[in-house]
Amino acid sequence: MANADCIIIQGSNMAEAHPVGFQWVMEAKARGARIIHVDPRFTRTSANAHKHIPTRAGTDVVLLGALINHVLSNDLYFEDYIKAFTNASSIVSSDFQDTEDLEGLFSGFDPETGSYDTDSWQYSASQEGERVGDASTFTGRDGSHYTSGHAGASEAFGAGGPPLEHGLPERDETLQDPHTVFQILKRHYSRYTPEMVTETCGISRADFDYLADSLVSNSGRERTTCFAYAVGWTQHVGGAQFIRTAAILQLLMGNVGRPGSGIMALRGHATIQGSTDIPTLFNLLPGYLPMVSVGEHDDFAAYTDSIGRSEQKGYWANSRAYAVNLLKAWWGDAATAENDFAFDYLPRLNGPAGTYQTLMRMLDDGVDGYFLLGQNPAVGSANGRMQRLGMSHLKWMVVRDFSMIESATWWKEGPEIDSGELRTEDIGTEIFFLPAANHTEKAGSFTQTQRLVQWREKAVEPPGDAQSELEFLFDLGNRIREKLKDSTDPRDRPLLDLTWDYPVDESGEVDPEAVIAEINGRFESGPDAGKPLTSYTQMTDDGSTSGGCWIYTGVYADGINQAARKKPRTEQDEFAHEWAWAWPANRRILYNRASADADGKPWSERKKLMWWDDEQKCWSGPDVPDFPADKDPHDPGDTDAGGPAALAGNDAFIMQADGRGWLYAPTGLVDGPLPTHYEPVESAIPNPLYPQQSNPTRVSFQDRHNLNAPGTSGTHQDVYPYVFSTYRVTEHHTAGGMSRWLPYLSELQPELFCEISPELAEEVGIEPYGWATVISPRAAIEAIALVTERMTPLTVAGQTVHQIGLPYHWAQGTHAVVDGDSVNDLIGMNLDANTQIQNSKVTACTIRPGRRPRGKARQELVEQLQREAGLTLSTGDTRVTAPDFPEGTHPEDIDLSTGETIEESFDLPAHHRQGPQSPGLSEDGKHEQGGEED
Amino acid sequence: MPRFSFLEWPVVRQLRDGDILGRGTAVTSQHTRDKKPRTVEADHVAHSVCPYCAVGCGQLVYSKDGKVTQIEGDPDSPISRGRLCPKGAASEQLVNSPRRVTTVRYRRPHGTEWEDLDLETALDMIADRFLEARRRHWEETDEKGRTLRRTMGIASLGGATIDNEENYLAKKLFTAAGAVQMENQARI
Amino acid sequence: MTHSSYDEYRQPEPEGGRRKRGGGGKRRRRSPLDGGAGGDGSHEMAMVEDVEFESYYGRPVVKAPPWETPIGIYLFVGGLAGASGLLQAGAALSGNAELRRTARLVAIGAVGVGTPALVIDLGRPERFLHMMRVFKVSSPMSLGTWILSSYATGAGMTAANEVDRMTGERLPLGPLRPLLRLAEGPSAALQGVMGAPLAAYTAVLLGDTAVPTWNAARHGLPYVFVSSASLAAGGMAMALTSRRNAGPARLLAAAGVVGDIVGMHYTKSRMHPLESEPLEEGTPGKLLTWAERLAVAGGIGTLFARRSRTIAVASGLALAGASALTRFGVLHAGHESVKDPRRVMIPQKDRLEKRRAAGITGDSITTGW
Amino acid sequence: MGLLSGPEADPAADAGWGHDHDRKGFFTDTSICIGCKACEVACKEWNHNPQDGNLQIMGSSYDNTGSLGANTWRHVAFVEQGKDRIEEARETGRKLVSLGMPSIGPRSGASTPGGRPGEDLSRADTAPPDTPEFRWLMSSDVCKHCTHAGCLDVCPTGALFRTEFGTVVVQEDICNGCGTCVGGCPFGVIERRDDGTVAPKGQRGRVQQDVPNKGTANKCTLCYDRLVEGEEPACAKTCPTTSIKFGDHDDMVESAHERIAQLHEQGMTEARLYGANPEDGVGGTGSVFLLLDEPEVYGLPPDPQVPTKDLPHMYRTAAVAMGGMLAATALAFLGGRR
Repeated sequence: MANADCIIIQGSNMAEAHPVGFQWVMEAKARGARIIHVDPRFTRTSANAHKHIPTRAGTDVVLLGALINHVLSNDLYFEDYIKAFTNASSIVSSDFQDTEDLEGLFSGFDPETGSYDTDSWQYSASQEGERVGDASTFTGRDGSHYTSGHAGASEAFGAGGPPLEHGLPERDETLQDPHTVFQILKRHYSRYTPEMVTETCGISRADFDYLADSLVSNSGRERTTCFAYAVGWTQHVGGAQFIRTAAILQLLMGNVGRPGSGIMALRGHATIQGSTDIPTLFNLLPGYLPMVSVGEHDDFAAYTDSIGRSEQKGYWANSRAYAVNLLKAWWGDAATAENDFAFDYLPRLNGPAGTYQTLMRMLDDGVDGYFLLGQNPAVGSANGRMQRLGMSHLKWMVVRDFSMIESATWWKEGPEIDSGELRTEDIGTEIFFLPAANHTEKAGSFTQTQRLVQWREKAVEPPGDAQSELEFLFDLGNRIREKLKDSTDPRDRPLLDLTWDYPVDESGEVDPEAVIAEINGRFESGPDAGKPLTSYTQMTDDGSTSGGCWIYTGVYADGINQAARKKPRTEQDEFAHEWAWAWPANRRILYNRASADADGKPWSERKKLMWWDDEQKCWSGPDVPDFPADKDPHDPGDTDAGGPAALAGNDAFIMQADGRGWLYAPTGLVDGPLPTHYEPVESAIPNPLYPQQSNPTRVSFQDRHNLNAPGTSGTHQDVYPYVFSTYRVTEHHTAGGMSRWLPYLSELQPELFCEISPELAEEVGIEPYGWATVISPRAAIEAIALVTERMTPLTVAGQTVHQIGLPYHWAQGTHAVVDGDSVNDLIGMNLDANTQIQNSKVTACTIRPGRRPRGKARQELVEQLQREAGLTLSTGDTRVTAPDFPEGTHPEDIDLSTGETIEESFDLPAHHRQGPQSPGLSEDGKHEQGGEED
Repeated sequence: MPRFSFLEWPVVRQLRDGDILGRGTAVTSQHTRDKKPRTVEADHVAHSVCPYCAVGCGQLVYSKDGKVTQIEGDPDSPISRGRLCPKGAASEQLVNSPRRVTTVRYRRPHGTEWEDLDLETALDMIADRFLEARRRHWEETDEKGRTLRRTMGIASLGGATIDNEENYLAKKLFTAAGAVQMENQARI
Repeated sequence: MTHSSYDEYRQPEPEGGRRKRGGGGKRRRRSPLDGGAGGDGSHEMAMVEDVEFESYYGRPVVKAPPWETPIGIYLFVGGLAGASGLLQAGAALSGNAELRRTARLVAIGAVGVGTPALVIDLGRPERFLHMMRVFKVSSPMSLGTWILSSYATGAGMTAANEVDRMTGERLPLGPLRPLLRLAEGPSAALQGVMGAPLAAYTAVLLGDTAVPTWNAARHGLPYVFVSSASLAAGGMAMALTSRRNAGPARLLAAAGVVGDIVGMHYTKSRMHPLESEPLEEGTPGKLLTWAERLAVAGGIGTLFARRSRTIAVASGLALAGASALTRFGVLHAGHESVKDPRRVMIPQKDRLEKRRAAGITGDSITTGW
Repeated sequence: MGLLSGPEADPAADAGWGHDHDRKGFFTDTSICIGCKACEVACKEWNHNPQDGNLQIMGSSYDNTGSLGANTWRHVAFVEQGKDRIEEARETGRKLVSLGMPSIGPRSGASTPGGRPGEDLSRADTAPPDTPEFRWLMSSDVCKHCTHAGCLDVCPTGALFRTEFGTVVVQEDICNGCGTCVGGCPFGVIERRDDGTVAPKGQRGRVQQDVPNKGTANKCTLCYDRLVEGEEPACAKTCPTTSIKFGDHDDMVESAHERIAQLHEQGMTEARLYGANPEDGVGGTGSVFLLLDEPEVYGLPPDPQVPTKDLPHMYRTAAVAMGGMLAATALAFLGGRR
């Protein structure tokens, strides 16, 4: 990042959330780079940027789309780059219909299921019946050279998306064919004008021009621009598409795979990257292999073909090897070629099983036990109230943490105890609080946001009963296996056959190095049997090698823990290849082939990174080439061979089935091949671009505790006239479990506050640093008001939009040094269909001066407003507003406006989940509604 | 307090040491002269990584007699160059916080207070409950008769400060047990 | 600012409002009447002219030493002791045994009260002896310590002699009695020599701080303090001595009253209005007003004290009270002056501007280069 | 030797340390401070200073520790300003530049100031960056480690001393908490640590920290106990953006001059240095700051003078007063004989 000439930070408050990472921005600034911060709030990031551009939360696609339109219509894109490395010239099926044609929807939408059939989005194949798809873990969804994508995509495509058949799309190198990606892109974004930006985002023409000029003048051969984003983009319905928009823009400007370029995902947790690489996510297996889905993956071949067919280009062609190695690592000798390497041991999904779906199941008493491993959902998850209510339905739960977090104490001192909704004596949940070892008390690896796997040495022994998760899980596995050892039930075979014989030290503790060695993989047979693999290219699909996570292969190369390398930075170059280990293959900049032109020459001396050395016949440069090291830039690729051999010399995007950076994503996304602006669910602003108001594929949950504000529907928009965003501040960490217990952090930000503009304060009569109560359709909280010019009211579509800022670190309890109301109680559960990540950045609310009511009156206030607004279970849950589409079926409605008591008016099933949910794929490739039925 | 020695009396040293105004050398105490950073006194220094955000700043963890005495940035790290944010800088308190709970706590169903519980017993109870929940909510097939072989009785939600190795074991164990409802912070 | 009926759930508010409010931005103060609206609102603000003013949320810029009531007492009794030291020396030289005895007993009483007061006010009283580690000419407190301890030594010896004599040599001194008598002369001299420094050093102690009112008073405060000491010692001696022998005490007290009043006016005249204001307003202002009234009353009393013991006692006590009030007034005025950053910022800006206007531009802490 | 004010090349030597030590100091460049407060935390963590305040929002933007004091030795100020004030800051900065270097000039120490005397900023005037509508200033304050340290000179126990690094440090085993130093500091830095400063929230009796060194004066030591082993202070080490720089005082002053010249070239005339002038009222500070507005805005005094600067004068005044007192006494006895 320090090499960038312009850094656009959007959807991130980098200086506050990642202060140490921000040093590189400041360094770039000191070197003369221009820093621009686009954000609803003026934050500490804005304070250090050259310019802060206030915007309306949730409208990023409009702004970025307008930049795309700007560079396309003024021929300001990097032509040589896009011709060489992107799919601009690829021709898309003539069946494809754009939002231009369908009032904001793409072709293939099924209003019954609320999902798309993506058939018409495909490339037009050179031969009938062949389609080319994305196989990328790394760029399919966001095009970033840093990020590996967020946890997610629809559960059906772990790796990045079907289908992955062999073949090359038709191309028109002149980019003139109306069905080329380039022309589609031009048409799609033609609506996204600077005027539309003013109208939608509230950004002035002058600010837009400044941004556009900064980007354009800092892109090209000599210069690069870098984007940085964080949860300001992901935590939206449509968040994945926000990132895609930036990816398209960056590809058009040639800002991918080059020094100081790209889109930097700023992730919020020590190893959140690692926990998607080696996921504890319902839809993924290690290495971005998908979990098995019933119907779609009925046998092993179907499973691996859905990830990557052996005939296709690039590294996903070897998906079978990756899967075999994983199965072999888990089930050892029980995994044989005969039993498809124990493929049947894997459980099957038939719909999403994410944390919010699990919550709904909890409320139905469908879940008995819940493990919380260092997580505080009572505070950190959307609709914290429902989380706590859900936990009260459990039979038991295990909370592993350092201190008495609110998810462990909700039964005793949660807000619902205060209000009388729950009575401690009535709650049957059995709770085990197990003290956890912290990062100094165990060895292990974290994977940071740039995919660097860093090993931590153990400093001291954990105190008292504290254990590492490794210890706990190993012990739990041992106990379970011991208790089942005489079982003959076939369902217990996967547990009993599991490779679980990790070496332990004298005190019985398992050696984490043994686990990372298993993740790395080894030769199972042959002359090198037992030796660690050095690269995933050594993985075979015949069971002679094993490896728990193929992308991590190499981390234990030569039997040395490469992640533990700590060669000082002063003794190596800026890439510091001998500091820890980055997956894949210790590569520091992904797609760095694109740092050289089609002929393999650097685009410019200034932005030189990797180049083709014609004498040595190899790629050379300071980084590890992200390309077959000896593939000549002019190599046409052996398309019959499949896999890496099929890559042409300029197929820089080696994980894509066509080797190209995707301006247009024919697969991999469930809500459209091109990012499109939809208004946030509760937005009161009519979508200025299309009749289709909101993302039609969003995942929602209809429940009396999860009502939506009316948004543009209904007649009582004035009940929740404002919107708020949640965020974090430097001084705290997420739900506070690791910061509210520390005096040195607590004193720095001791109380929950809300940030409001002087205009809003005036409007509702709130005094600076006085109390304010924020009420959403879900809950009411109180906060100290910081009345500040850092918040700017925007004029959008003739309306004044007031945005409120609310950090979410506080919660009610008596154990932390500081407490406060939990902001996430306000947020409804509306998820991005691609990632299942909830929206937390745009929520409707109202704000009043003074403190909130206590006890029962608190929820009564919430319900009073619900009635005033006339909310029903389906309010704001209308999927299709484009007039050409028939409405989907409506769930049963209830009338809250009658003023009945809450018990009476909610004399209904506690929740109602008939609404469309994230689609799963059935065998015929059609999307169908997700599995859970009420 | 050390025994009084006339020659070491600062008033005398003021006259003796060329620090007539008593500003420097004349007035130092033995305690001051013996000052050493506690990093020097540590008997072990571990190379670690900050547990907060995903920047992955290097930390040096100093400990003495099995207790962490100081945590500061690792200047060797190419990522952080020895710098830490306030959270990273406060992480010594995370380790030694007086509010930290280090024993097992148990709340029985309908109980109103926490109780103590032996770790061994707790782990065994959890294993029993795990198997019971797994059994109760086992789904062998879906409504169309297609194999699911999974349980919906157990769910897990992990933070993102769980090591890769730990996540790996968790995924391995839960998947083998058929427990598919596994999520972590990455989605939150 | 109660907005909702639930505001009662607010945590108890500390004195002066829960939140120290006040903008970081520009403030204009227009009249003395809007005092209390700014700063932390915890005290009256009195006013100078309409002045533009920047500060950091109205927070104090400098801090006052944590000197509370014991130090106020010490300032008073220290002065009392100091001037009594002079009185006893004069009385000894002039052979006024009664006045000598009174002065010595007052002195030892004052030292006996003052020294513990000093110790009590320390953050770590057990380390009182650390005061004797060094001898620092740059530190009025250090010098004061040595002055006080020398003085106390002398006062102890002279008082012991007096007590011994008053008790008819019944103290069990044995062979030490001749030594005690031998030391009486030098001790009286020491007490006399240290008397004036003891009375004066506290003025330097206060002046040698960054506390605006004290620091600005440095040009005149020593005069006030020695005068206040004189009137107190004179007054006490006058009250406790027979009219016949109290002549010098009355004169000293009268001189003290004149010096005190003139000195205070002179002191204020050298101060920036914002710096002298705390001496005139608020609680310290009241204390000082009453100090002046008592001093005047006591001073007038001295003129008639020769005639009536009652008047002597009354005016003596009035003078002692005046001195005590003066000390507390000055002490608290200093504390008051740090609360409002204007008293620091504006006089400093003014003097900087004045120097710049005079062509001295090189000594600013803020530089554009 | 033995000066109470004015330029002073080597304060350590003046305190008996000889000349073979380099004076150490900070240069805090507030133009690159991101307000993360890592310095506050790293400082407290290293020095085991207790938590401050009553755990309530103080009403000063994001600043909830208020000011420097016994427990907070690094303090980050947050100031929100609108356009008018920004323009005013630019204007006052421009005036400062036009004052130029002092005619008497620093005789020693500050080596090569980056700015040019009486620099004509008419050029900068024409091309300043567009005045933004709003700005948010952040600045990490710390003990100034003055060349002429009021706290040190008034300390009666020798607890405060000048180290071999030219810094000013309290010896916690010596200080008896007399509090004289508190008034001696023209910047309001040093403070006595009292028991009452640690107030747990509410009546719940939450974190009760051990409070070391109760009753003694406390302030930044410039991490004396780290410097003795050649380590840098905790705050400077942790600062993510190098807003806090640590090094030889001469180098710090020089880089401050270079930085200010650089900013002025970019048209940022609001930038100015604080404490880099050895002719100022404290002989220049060991901790030099680059500010973007007048010092008052950050809670810094505009013209601090070390009180001991006037001490000789005060002693003279006192001597006169004592003389008067003696004379009055003498006259009283002479007159009293009547």
